[in-house]
Amino acid sequence: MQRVINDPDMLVEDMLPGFLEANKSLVHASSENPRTVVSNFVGQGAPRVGIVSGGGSGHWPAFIGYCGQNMVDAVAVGEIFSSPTAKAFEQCIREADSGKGVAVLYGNYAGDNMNVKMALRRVEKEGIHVATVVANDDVASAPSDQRDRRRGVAGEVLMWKCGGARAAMGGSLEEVIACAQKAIDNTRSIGIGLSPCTIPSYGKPNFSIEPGSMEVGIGHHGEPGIKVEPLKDANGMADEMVEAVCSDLPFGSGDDVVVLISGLGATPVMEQYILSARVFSDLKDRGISVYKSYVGNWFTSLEMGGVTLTLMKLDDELRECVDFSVNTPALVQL
Amino acid sequence: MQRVINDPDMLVEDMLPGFLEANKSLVHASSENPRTVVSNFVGQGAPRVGIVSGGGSGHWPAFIGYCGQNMVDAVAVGEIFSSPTAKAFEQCIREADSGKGVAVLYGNYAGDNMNVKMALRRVEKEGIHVATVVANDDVASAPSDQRDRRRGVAGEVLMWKCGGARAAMGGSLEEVIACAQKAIDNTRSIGIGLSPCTIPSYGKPNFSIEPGSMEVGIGHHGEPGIKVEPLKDANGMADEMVEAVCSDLPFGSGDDVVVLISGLGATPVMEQYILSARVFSDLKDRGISVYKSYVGNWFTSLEMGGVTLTLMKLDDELRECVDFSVNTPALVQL
Amino acid sequence: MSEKFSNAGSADIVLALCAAIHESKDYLSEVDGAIGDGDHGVNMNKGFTLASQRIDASSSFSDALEVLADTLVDDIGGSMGPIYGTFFMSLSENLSSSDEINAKEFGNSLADAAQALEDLAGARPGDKTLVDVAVPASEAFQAAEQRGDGFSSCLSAMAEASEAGWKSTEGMQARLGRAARLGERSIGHLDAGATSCNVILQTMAKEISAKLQG
Amino acid sequence: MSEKFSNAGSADIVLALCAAIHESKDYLSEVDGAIGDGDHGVNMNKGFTLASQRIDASSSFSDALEVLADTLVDDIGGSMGPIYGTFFMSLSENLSSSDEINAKEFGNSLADAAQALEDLAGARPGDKTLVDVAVPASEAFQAAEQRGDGFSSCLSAMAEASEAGWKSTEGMQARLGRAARLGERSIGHLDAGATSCNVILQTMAKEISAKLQG
Ligand SMILES: Nc1ncnc2c1ncn2[C@@H]1O[C@H](COP(=O)(O)OP(=O)(O)O)[C@@H](O)[C@H]1O
Ligand SMILES: Nc1ncnc2c1ncn2[C@@H]1O[C@H](COP(=O)(O)OP(=O)(O)O)[C@@H](O)[C@H]1O
Ligand SMILES: [Mg+2]
Ligand SMILES: [Mg+2]
Ligand SMILES: [Mg+2]
Ligand SMILES: [Mg+2]
Repeated sequence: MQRVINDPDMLVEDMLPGFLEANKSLVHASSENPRTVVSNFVGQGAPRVGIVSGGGSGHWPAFIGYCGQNMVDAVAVGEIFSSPTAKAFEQCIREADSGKGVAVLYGNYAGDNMNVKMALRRVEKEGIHVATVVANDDVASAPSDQRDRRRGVAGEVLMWKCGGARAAMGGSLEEVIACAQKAIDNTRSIGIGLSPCTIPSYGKPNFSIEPGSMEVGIGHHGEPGIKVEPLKDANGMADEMVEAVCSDLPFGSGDDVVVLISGLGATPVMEQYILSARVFSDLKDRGISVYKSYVGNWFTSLEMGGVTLTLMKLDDELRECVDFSVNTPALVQL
Repeated sequence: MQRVINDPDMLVEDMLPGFLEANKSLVHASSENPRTVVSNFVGQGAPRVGIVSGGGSGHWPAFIGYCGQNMVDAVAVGEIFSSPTAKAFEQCIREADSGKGVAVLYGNYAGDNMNVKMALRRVEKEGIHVATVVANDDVASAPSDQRDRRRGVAGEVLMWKCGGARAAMGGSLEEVIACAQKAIDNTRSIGIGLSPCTIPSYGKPNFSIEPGSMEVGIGHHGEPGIKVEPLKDANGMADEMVEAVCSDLPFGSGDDVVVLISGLGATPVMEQYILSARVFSDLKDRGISVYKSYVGNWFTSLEMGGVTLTLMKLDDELRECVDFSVNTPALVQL
Repeated sequence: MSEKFSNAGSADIVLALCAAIHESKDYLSEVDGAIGDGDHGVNMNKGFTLASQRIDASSSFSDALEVLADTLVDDIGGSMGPIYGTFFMSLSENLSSSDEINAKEFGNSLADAAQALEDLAGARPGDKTLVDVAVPASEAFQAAEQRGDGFSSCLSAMAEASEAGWKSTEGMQARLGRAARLGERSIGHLDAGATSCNVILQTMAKEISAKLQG
Repeated sequence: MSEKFSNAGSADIVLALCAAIHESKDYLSEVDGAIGDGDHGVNMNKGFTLASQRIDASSSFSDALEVLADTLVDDIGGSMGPIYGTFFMSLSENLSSSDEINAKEFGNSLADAAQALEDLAGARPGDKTLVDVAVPASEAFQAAEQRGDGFSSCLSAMAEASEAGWKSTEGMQARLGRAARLGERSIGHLDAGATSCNVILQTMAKEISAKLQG
């Protein structure tokens, strides 16, 4: 892969100044830690619960692209596919706190779990109220009776959307946490991988997918999926993904859902719309109505080929949160 | 390349239903022509000048992604990399017309020129007032004394943004056309290609770029550029692109510009931010201030690797247009 | 050997054009791939196949040409939709009032069609486009007709000039279309549109000759 | 042969760990590449190289360990930052009050550090992680010490157990970390974290032995 980079070991250092300058009306870096990106809207208006997230880089627009008004207030930025430091998370929590406490909403990965845990230990000594929600929406990463082992994937976007909205509506820390937890509990995702990605500093693909095959259930760092199958057409992929997601939590007839379809990096958005067309018709066949949908590159894995499907079942609170306006580098919603 | 498609000859047919369903709050297909996508905002509020565009598919989010409130009112949808039919343009013009005339703002390609010409001939018989602006922002496609031969590339996005805003402000057809023309006259772009793309129905890349080299000035269907050079790092690419664009129209010290950086499809947004960082510092060195910037996949070429740089020089009118709110599938601005 | 053929019932000529394009699909894309974007075969085949499904096999030559022209303009787009659409529309309009078509009528119609094509596309001979086939072919037909050759020889002259025009594009530097951007690098490759135009004119010559033969 | 070494001035042991990780960078990434994401060498090298630049070569063993631990936690992140950071921080805290470090103190500190690591990571022996090196190595050291072996033999016992623990990961099925997702497919490959942990403990054994000899 031919890239637009300078030093392969300095991607994050080289990328952040461009990101910050291009989005300076929305975000800035903490003066205490260059790996802490903070929303310019923090501290504006009435105090509210702060929303913090963070994770490895290479997943654009996750995580920094969702930092802004009514979504995530501060983001800890890690190396490519590697958890941010405890120090970055700590600083995020400090920056996001306006006295009403901070909700750390992140994905279930060993590194993130440990770094958040260390950060919490330190900031709690400073008297900041913190609680966490750990996203685990990837149905392929563990059986349904071991949900605590499941990874967080693109469903995190909906968790942030709902948690951020609930905070903006003036919810208490308990209410925000309950809402974000409900959002992720009502959310299931699955990915299909079509081609690998390469961490530039490593220089070769860290897994391979044979041309003519696809990996169902792939994780967004290339974690192996549940099965490798002969490549299907878009309709076949859609059918398989809808079945995997719907059979995990009984999304059923009469339900209202949000659909989030994301490319993993290399798959053009046009192809994602081809997939979407069948997903929508499959859901209709199941009597499930699509309240809102997001199709595009919402959570990627460098230049990995493939797609993910995420469904979130709505109730009145989540519907209100999904509809809430946001203004971030990656997602603007009126 | 492993793809998410059904029939390689039916990409556009298969993609449109997904696009329309996912964005049904913003757009719909004309009941007269499935290849005419129409903004739901047409006909709301006071009559205004209609904005029409169109072009080949494969450039997501161009062209349909910019159809919506205060930007493009109707889009003619072509096959992959192939101009829409005259009939689709005709229907766009009819749909976009609310009695104040229609501005057709499109890119300088033989097919588009001919199909728009044929469409105009027919709708003018129906008494609709139509005028056109032909984008030609690609500095690499012809020398500066032959601007009428230059292609339109990512600068078209800014032309639509400004034309759409001027129409929304209540401008007459003459004013809208003048504003869109000024926007594109003040805009220059250049692309660098790193890897080819494949039209699925053809099945093999229609050009090649040797690994280790890059093609400066490539067009967004892979039209060859002005030179093939050894691959540079991101800083080297930025320097070369800024020089090419700035030396074509004297963007100079004291100017305010909009920067639009787009990936061509396969280049991750993270890498585009690495490029951006240097573009911003190069412009600063030239005394040029960046009033606003857009970095992301704004005008792609299937899964081509590479990036484009577009600068638009601002005056008061264009600044107001750039700041105007829009709500489209691809670009939402408050 | 007849010197004219009946317009009525000659839709089969147009259906033969459609079939010829269908058979050349891959070759046309391959030629386009060398210096264009590799879709010429796909574009042409889509239009001509759709038209072949719409053409009533028992209809007239000029009516079938009109269906082909409408299909190209209304349903194909690209550059080829308007260009070939205009070409066939012009042919159709010129011939629609004739019951029997003779060499003179055919030659005049062909010249008009080539002119309409040149006007719309803004292409001139030497630009390395299908004009480098259409224009010399139509001129050769008229020249033969004016020196008194029979319809069939006129068609042979047309076919020969078409072939020569097609081959001549190999040495040209493209001045229009996507290939123009290649500059000198476009030399040494045939032009795709010229290739399809030659396929069309060769087939037309063969089919009409067969009708004249009876 | 001494039975203790001076804490003061022994930062060179920690600098040697940094150098050893630097030299193993590519190998560590290669091992991680087989069943992980291929970045273990890069991650480790970044942290240890940064620490080596911050460590005052004339400082004490425990102070140098603290600098290393802080660097890993504060500047590296990933899983390795908190895991190795906690490990070295625990070692440093236990040893910081000692002027001279003997086998008993070292063994106790090592056991505490291995325990802290287990607690944070939630990993147990058999999960195919660096715990499969750290825990048996620390146990072997303490066992040797308890049966009255000299410091140097304790270190040899530790190094041997470290090597054996490392090799044992090849036959294990990963239950934690990225490789866990591979299930049975993870068997037959060494674990990356175990590999770096073995590099660290081998170097530590060698460097301390040299001090005891000197
Ligand atoms: N302006 C023009 N006038 C006449 N013919 C043209 C022009 N531009 C392109 N062509 C013809 O079109 C051919 C390519 O057609 P095709 O591949 O179907 O369309 P596209 O170039 O849009 O992919 C060229 O080989 C050339 O003969
Ligand atoms: N939960 C865990 N507890 C202990 N060690 C772990 C855990 N998860 C992963 N590891 C160790 O981390 C190593 C991989 O480290 P590294 O490649 O640097 O991080 P990452 O997995 O984030 O890319 C594994 O080989 C394993 O030894
Ligand atoms: Mg990693
Ligand atoms: Mg084309
Ligand atoms: Mg072509
Ligand atoms: Mg790793």
